[in-house]
Amino acid sequence: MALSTQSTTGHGQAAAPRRTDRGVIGAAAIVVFGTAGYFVFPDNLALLTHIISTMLLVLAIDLVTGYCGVATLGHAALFGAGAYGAGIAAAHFGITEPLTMTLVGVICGSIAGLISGIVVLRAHGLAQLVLSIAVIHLFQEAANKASAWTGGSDGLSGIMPDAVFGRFEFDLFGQTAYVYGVALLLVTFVLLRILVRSPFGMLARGVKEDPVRLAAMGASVQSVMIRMYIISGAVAGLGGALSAISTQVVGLDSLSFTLSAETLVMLVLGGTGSLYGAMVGTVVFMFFEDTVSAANPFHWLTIVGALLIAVVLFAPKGLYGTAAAFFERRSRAGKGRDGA
Amino acid sequence: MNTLFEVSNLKKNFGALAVTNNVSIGMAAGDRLALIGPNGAGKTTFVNLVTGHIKPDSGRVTLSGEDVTGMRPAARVQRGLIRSFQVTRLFPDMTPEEHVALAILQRDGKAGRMSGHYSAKPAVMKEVRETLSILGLIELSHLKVREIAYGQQRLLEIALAMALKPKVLLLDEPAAGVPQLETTRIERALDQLPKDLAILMIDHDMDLVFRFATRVVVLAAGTVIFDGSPQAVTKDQRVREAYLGSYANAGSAA
Amino acid sequence: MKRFVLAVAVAALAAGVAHADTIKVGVVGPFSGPFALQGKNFKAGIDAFFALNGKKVGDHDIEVVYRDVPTANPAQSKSLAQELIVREKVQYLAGFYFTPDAMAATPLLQQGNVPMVVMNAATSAIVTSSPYVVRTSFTTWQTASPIAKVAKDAGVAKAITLVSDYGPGVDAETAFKTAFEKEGGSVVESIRMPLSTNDFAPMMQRVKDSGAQALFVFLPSGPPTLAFVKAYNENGLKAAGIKFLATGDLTQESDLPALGEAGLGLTTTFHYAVSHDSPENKAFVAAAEKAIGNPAELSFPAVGAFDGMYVISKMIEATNGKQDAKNAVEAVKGLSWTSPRGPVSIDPDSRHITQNIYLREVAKDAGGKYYNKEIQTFEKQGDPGLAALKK
Amino acid sequence: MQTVLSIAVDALAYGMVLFIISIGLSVTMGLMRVINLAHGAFAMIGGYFASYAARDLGLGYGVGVLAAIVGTVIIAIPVERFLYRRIYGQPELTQVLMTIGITFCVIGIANFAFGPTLKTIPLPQMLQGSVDLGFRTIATHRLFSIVCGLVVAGALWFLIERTAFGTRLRATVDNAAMAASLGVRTQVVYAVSFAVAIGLAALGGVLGAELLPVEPYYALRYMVTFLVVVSVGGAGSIPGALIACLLLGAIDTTGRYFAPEYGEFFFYLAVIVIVTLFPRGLAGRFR
Repeated sequence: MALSTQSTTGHGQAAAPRRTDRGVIGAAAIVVFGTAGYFVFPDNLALLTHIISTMLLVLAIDLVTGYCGVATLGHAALFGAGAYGAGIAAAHFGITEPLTMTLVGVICGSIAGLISGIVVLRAHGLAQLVLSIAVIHLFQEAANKASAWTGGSDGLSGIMPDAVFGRFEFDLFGQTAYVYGVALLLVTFVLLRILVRSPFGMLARGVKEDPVRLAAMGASVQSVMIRMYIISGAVAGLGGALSAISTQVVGLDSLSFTLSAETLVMLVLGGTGSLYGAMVGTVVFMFFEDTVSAANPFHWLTIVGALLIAVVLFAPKGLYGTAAAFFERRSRAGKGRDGA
Repeated sequence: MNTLFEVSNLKKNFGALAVTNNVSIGMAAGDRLALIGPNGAGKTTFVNLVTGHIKPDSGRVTLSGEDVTGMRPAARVQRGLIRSFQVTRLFPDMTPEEHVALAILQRDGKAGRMSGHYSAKPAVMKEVRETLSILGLIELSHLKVREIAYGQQRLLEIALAMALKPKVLLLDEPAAGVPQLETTRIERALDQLPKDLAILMIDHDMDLVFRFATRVVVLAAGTVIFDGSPQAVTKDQRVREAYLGSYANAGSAA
Repeated sequence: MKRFVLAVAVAALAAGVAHADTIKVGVVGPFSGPFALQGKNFKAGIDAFFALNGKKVGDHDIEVVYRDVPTANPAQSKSLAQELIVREKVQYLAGFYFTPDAMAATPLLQQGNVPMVVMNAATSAIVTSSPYVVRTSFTTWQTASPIAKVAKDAGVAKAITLVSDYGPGVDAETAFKTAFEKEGGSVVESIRMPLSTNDFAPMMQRVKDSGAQALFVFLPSGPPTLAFVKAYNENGLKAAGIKFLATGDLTQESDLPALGEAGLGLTTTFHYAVSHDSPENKAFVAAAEKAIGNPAELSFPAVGAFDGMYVISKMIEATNGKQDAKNAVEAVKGLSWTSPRGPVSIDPDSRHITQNIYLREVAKDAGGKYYNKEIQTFEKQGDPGLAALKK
Repeated sequence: MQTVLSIAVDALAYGMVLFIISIGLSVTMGLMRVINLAHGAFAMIGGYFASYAARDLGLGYGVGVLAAIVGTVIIAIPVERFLYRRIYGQPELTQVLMTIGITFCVIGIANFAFGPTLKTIPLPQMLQGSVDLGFRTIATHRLFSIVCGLVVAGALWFLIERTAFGTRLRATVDNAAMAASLGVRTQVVYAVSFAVAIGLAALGGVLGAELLPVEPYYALRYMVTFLVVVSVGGAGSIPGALIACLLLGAIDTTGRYFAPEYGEFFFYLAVIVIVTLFPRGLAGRFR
């Protein structure tokens, strides 16, 4: 008995740092790819920034869908709330300091997260999906009606953010916006990485895998999900704020069912339940879409559809999920041989 | 006798069928009670009513003098009313270590923390290892639950219940599906639980029941028909009728 | 410091392009999705221009780079416009079917030293958002105001408006109301319908109950048009003699075959009909039909694009291929020419197109083809929307 | 009073169109447990077939309807065999990804093959024009839709509740493994149900075309409406779907009459209330 305890101690110690390493690798990857993007595509920073703000929304969906098992086709509500929050702060209240605008976006996103969480969490499965659809339509219609504040379907313009730290201006070449976006993504990734490994992250996974068991441990399933929805709202709101700051305009599409559905597709494409899956899915989908639609703006939809079908057929756990499972199997097989 | 846990006049109908009919059971600290009865007697329904997974039509459940009848299951758990499930309910993609750690953190009110990893907390890790060792699961600490045998999953259910430090523990057929060799582990684990803990166990394994229980309650057709010592139960005429009768009925139906 | 670097960069960019013999024009429009037909018309108009005038202006080749924004999406539009300017190094931005998409890109123009030629987006305010915007399409105010006069002349005193509840719809409602009240009529009710409306029967009931003699309607092109016109006929409004008034968006040529008999007799005012009788238009239609493939798909965005390319070619001529947005725009102020739609000119103050607006009626020609038959001309119409905006 | 009656008629007509066009989806989602976002795509394919047969070939409305159903089912057979069979029993999100992919492809192909314009299906003489109900007129084809809706509901109910096939289908839905062990060829049951669902989609696409005209983007444009109807009714329940369509039709129509500018709010608030009160739908079997 003593022996086995000892060996496990070793195991535990070995396992914990290994997981941390993966987090460090992720953060390092963001820095490397972020820097590479800056130098390899210096003329394409607007698209890259657009990808980053969408990626934040996809990460937000992953928090509730991948970690808590909530089915949602209405998550753009949180993103749009952040975008309009930051945009309205700048256009109507003269809050043009970018960090403050970002903060406003995060707060508005969290509030929208709380509201849509309260509605969406009242049902499961298909009914939940439909509730989320109703929520996004109500949000969009509300924004359309409040055109004095939001600009309605013409979009909210007149957002003129100041220079970051008074030095770096948001200009045509989009360098500032891009670097700002990468920085926000990095910070978010690190925080989320800590979150999903934390006890609360375990609770969330518990909600997804068996809510009855979790309740029998004394945890309140509803409270875990609501808290996760608020956090998810903060992340999505951050993405929205980044979008508002970098493009200096907010449209009703940021509160649309289309955006919700498209970002859910990106998440599933990459693989749910992993921060990497969310990021990989976004990058692959958006790059693919951009390339294909630039090559053939008239018929790219067919090719994107074929990609989605191919992923279901050949990578059912999503691109990242399937790759991760493959390497895990290989490394296990390798270990098995070592043991024998 | 100082009553720790009391169920009084609990009733539940599913349509016209009374599955739990006026059941009253009280337990004191240190009680080792076995709840037995033929199939369909309403034993699992009784557990579900007590833990709040099903709402009773009438009746009361009190714990340490506090009425918990209207509370959500989680609130009862926080007050020390813990159960295990007849059919294993675990998180298939988590490891046994994570299961037990989560239970410990939840018990200590630290599961809501949004930073830090349990493996960095020596006290938690120590308890995790002790609990898993008692049930012989230590070698499996880092496998996903979906990858371990059903019998071992049953043991993990017990480990979770232990980790939650219950005042009252309801075990719904803890040995069902566990190989004979492993049942001794369960018994050993139960022996190591604090003596002042009240345990109610449902099981069909009469040997296990007799080794474990100091008191036996027999449920038939939703009604308590016997409440007494293990020695007395085998001699009770109504109990014999209930069991034989149910088998006789089952026979004629088939 | 940063500004200086930027200025140098832009200057370098401009200098670099001046020597290049290929001038790029970036066209943003809906080339897929529910409005793909309109984007296809952009392309047909541009191709028709090249077919008739060649791809060269002086020594300079023109190259068009298309970018797809399927539905109104200002953020996407802006990042694509940015990409066109920075990466593709386009000298001109053009296209823009939706107002928000155009509005989103206007802040880039000054810094990028790029003029924008709006080929469709019809909200008056766009031209005010940057001095580098020129528009060759129309505004909702411009096309909606004359129909009010038509109504009044036909003896309508009470009208009801039904518009889709979004920017252009609200624009059309205000334009019609303003013009109609100026004529001395009264709008008894103004109904705004959700964009997702499929079944218009309940609204028809509202129209009947309102006691109006005519209805003015504005909808986004496509399926709602068909459902609306059918509801108008089937619910007995046509039979009851309630006049149908709309801008030409509703009877665009590509929707006419689908409307069929139901569309016959609908009267609309608009800046362009494919059937317009002039040699310029015959040449344009022949080229554009060839470009689009299926002649039935040709409609008004094509003429906006065609004239847009004409304006761009004049800008290139004036600047001799140098990237100089200010002078390019300056050069086309007051420019007048004969477009396929009739005589037009660019108003030097607003940089919006002054043009004839026609009253048309849907008719059927000898070959059984439905078309918009021009029956009245309102000459040299400016944009009343801008005047309303200034108030 | 007249107004109330009039709205009621409109609501009934609209509700029945919704029913015809969504009931196929209710079958796939409730009985086969596939979240089939490509339902609208199949309805659209049906519409194109009918339009081609009836308008371009001039074969008449009846032939058009038949061509739509047969043609769409023929197209659907390989799609079921090679794509849908891979997602039966898979997680919902996988099904969403696959069926959205199929929808995108169908839209792209339709756009390429038929162009982006609206396609109509000419009605026969007897369905054109309006009928005078005394207090108002109503389009004849709307009455026809109401009748068709009732016939479809009755026929489906009969098929599922009263025939041997229905018994096998219900057994398969309740427990596929058990049904298989009792000798039900579940693969065949699934394939036939899928064909029925697709046939219904095509029929709905044709009959609903007066209200929801056929064009490439059809497949996505009405997806949300179909999903909402099915979930409010309860996937897999024919009476549920019928009640849901009538109820939603009534809410939508009334809202649009009295306060069109808030029509969207009414509709979705009602959906939230209904779904919260009846999470399994008004008469659901889903899980």
